[in-house]
Amino acid sequence: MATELPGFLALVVQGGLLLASGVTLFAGYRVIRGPTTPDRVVALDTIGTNVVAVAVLVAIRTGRGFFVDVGLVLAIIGFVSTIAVARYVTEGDIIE
Amino acid sequence: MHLIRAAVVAALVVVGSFFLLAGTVGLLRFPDVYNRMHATSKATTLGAASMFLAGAVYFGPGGGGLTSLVGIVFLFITAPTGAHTISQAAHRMGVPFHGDAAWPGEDGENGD
Amino acid sequence: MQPTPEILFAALGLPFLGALLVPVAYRALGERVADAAAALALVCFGLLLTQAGRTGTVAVPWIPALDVSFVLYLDGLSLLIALLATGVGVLIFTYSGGYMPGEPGQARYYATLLAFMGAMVGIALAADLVVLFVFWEITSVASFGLVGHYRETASAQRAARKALLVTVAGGLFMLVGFLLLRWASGNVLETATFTLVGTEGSMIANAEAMRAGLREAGLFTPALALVVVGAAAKSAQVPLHFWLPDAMEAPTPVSAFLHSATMVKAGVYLLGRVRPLFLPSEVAPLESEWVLLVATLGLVTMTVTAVLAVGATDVKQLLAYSTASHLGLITAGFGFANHLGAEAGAFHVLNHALFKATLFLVAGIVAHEAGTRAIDELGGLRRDMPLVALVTAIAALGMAGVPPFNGFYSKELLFEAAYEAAHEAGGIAWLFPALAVFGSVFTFLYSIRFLMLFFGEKPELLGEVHAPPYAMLAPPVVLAGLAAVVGASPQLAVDAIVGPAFGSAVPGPPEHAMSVHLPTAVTPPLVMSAIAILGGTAAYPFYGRLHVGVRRLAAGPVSADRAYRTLVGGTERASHTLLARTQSGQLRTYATWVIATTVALALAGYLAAGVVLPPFTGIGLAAPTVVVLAVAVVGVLAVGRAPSHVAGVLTLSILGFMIAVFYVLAGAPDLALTQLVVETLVLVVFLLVLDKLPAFYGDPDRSRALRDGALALVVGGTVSVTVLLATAATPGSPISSYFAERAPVPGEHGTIITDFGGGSNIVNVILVDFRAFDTMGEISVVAMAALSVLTLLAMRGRGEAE
Amino acid sequence: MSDGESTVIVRTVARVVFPLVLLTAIALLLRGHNLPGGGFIAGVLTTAAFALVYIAYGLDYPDSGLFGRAPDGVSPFDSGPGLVDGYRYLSAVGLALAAGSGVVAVLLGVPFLAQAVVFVEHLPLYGEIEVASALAFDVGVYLVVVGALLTIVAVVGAE
Repeated sequence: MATELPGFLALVVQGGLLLASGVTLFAGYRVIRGPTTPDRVVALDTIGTNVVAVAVLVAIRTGRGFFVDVGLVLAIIGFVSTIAVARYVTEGDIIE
Repeated sequence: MHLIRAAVVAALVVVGSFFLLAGTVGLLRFPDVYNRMHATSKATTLGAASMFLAGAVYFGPGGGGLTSLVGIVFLFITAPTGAHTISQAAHRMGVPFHGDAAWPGEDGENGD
Repeated sequence: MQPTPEILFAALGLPFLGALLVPVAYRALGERVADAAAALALVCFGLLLTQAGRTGTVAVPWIPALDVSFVLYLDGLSLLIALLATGVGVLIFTYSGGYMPGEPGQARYYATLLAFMGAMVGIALAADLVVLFVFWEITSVASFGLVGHYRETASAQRAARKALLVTVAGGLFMLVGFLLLRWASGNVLETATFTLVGTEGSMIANAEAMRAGLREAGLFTPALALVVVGAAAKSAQVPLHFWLPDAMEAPTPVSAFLHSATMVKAGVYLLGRVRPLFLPSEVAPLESEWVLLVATLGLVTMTVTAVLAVGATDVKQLLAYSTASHLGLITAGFGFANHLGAEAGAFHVLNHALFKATLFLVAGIVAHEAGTRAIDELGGLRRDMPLVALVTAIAALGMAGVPPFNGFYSKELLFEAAYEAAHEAGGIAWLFPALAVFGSVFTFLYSIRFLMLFFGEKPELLGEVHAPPYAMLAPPVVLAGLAAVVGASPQLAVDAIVGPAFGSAVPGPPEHAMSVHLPTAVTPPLVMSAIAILGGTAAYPFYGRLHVGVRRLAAGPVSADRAYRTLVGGTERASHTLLARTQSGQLRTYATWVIATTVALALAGYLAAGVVLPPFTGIGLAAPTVVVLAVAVVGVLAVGRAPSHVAGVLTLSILGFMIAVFYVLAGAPDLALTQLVVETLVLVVFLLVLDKLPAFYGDPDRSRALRDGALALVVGGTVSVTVLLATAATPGSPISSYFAERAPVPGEHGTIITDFGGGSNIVNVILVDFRAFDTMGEISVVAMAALSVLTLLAMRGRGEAE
Repeated sequence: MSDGESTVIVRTVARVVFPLVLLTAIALLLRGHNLPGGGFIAGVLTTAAFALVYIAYGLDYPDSGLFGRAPDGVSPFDSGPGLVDGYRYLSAVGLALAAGSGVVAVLLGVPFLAQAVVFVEHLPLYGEIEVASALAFDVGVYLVVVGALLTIVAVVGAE
């Protein structure tokens, strides 16, 4: 699979990578500023989404399928932390 | 690599990037958490899913492509649930709504 | 003839095996486990007996990387000690069967005693200094457990700590001495060695060269002194004698076994063993450091502790001081350069074990049957226990050095050795025989005092005294019988066992065979013995006054025990002060000290090594990576300003995500996966514990914040420097290429490939094959961490509930 | 919905996601020797799946909901319901398995923990598969990680 990408695709992928990592900066701003905890969680979820995108884009760029796994695992795992924080802010205790 | 396939991949990547960008703009610009959530869940489901789809097209039916499709399924199950849970939590901890929106079943009164 | 390896290893291993099995055996046999242990000791004794007369080494490699091999060496001296350990062991286990019923912790008692016996055999047979040291410390630990056997008694616990501190601290001095010896052996021998004796490349086989090498480096006296300190601590030599009387808190069989017959003999055994190393065959007495140090130490101990024994009020205390005194005698014997000294030392090892173990067992019987150990409250026991009185008479007269009992012969040899040394050197050396005679007067005094427990009037207060059970009676009878045989026919014992033992303590081949018999002519040593006995007899009517005087003297300011208490008390106070500052119960204090210490050590290491930071060559990173790292830095800075715990934890997650992205961009999917799953789990665990933390830590104190900030900066700087240095040190052929070449499956698939990893994920192959042992250790740590959490949290209330 | 309970949506999704996560974890474990994955990652992922169930349903659920038995905390060593209490044995089993795989190597006369690969050829449908002895070791790692982390999560969660 590790064939040379066509020029325009390589450009698009590189642009996507830059964008995905760049917008984390702004999502990071929301995590830091809040103002409420749900805001931070939502922003963190967005960062997670960006990481998924980065993983898939790197997989395309390198032609190595296993980078997609990183995105897959993150898609599952991000959900767990969201639910945990949600429970924490309402119950103060995540496992009863 | 076939040119059409590459073009499809590129298009999907562009679409995904657009949604990521839009979601982040919404995250920054919208007035309260419920609105922001509305924007970011689009970024998650549509943006990341486009990326996965791009991966699926790029890698074909086996290996990374299959994983990408599974990833889409996961995203579509978990992202809305996460949004649902966090909005419920926000509501129950009393985060106020912007404007005169109200929780379904409650008449414009904030919190419960 | 060479010893049989299997038999030696069996004799060494069986006691340890037995110790492991005791808890099981105790469930099945109950108190009969004493008989089983005695049988096991008897088997070991028998095994060793088959090896009598053989000399040589057997070896298996142990830590080949350090050139430490498990070498056993058998000769006369080691056979004597090993036979004593197992032989007396048989009797002690039998005796325990009568003494211990009704006592707490019997399984623990027998297991420890068996392990001790094995360790003692190990000390005797070890030819390698490291092996010797390990067994040496095992006996110290066993002694600690046995002295502190009565866990409820505070004094027993104190005594156990004291015994452990003194003997182990002495052992550490000895270890340094051993290291000096190894260092010297590296200079003068072909290869550096820990082997003390038995092989061609051993230290004793090259004693002359070793001495020269040590002297050249100026280390002869330090090495000698260090080894002697270890031996002195173990053998209760002045001024390290004070732990022994306290150790009498142990059950009496233990006192008889460890603190008179065997463990305390380890020190004098070591002196006898290294004697040929430090002592040339021809030397003037006052010119040898060995004589000056060891003989003086022995004679001073012999005299001081004999005097102290007169001041004892408790039967076992008297015997303890007397033990130290007789160990002094043995030390002094080995200390004299002439062959008579070695004869005295080797012979007295046997004699002392015979009579002192007997007396301890008698003391146990007396305490058990009469209900008291106070000397003043006892007397006239002869009527109730005639057989015990006879046994005591044989042993006590032997201890007093009265002919024709066993102790007389070895003491004669010592007098003769001291006299010869004084005669040869003249002048101040005459203090040697004078001191020996002076000490012997007191030896005679307390021996007779002990014997008088059985004679005279029976005090009114002393109730009915029962005859002891046979299990307790038989061992002292056997021992006293042996003592009587030695007394009646010393040459028999010498030919059988003492002669070869004496040979091991003499440099080079012995000049003549040892011969001992009753004196037939008036010789200087005979006169010295007569002075001691007559002087003692003359002084005995004044025993009461002497007793009071000694007690007053011992209570004075000059006391080793007092020095020990000051030292330990001071250390305790110092550590209390230090603890209050470093371990205040607040996590931040612990963290501060731990981190600061680590950083200080690391930085000091870099300074000492004089490292140079690699030059800065610019950032060679792609644009996305730079963005990611920048976001990470922003996230980290924001953590410190987070308004709540949850906000802080969530902000920290930015860093986690960014590191994961960095791994992806750098082409390390394994690491990214790990980072992500760990990140999530850490978040969950954080959320689990967050509500246990106080919401705020109060208003931040400016000075403390500054201090913490400075510390954080230093820590960050140290870590950066470490990373820079670690990544800059690129070896010529990096190990990664080694792994990369060998990890994957070779092109042509065989049926089974065992050469190397055989997987295409090199990270995983490294984890499970190349460095699988590390992974083993890591998962053990993970399991231990879980157990710690379980113990700390789930069982938190148990200590309070009980 | 009452306080302290998750919504039906969360519970339902947890039910659906849990087996999928386990499947992913096992896939990562099995292919770890040749592709990204391995015992540690799979172990942590499995723990995360269990954490999801605990968050959605509570600590007692695996016992009461699945096996239909009442949780009992009689032994002082109990850290929680029966299943939770058993996690720490999982670590022991894992350690034993990992060490055991090393001992087998010694018995075969190669160094402790050396691994081997066997190729099973001519399988119907699949062709050739590679069986690595490292898998046994990796499963040991997996069990240790799962046991230890679940013990920690359960014990801390039960507080």
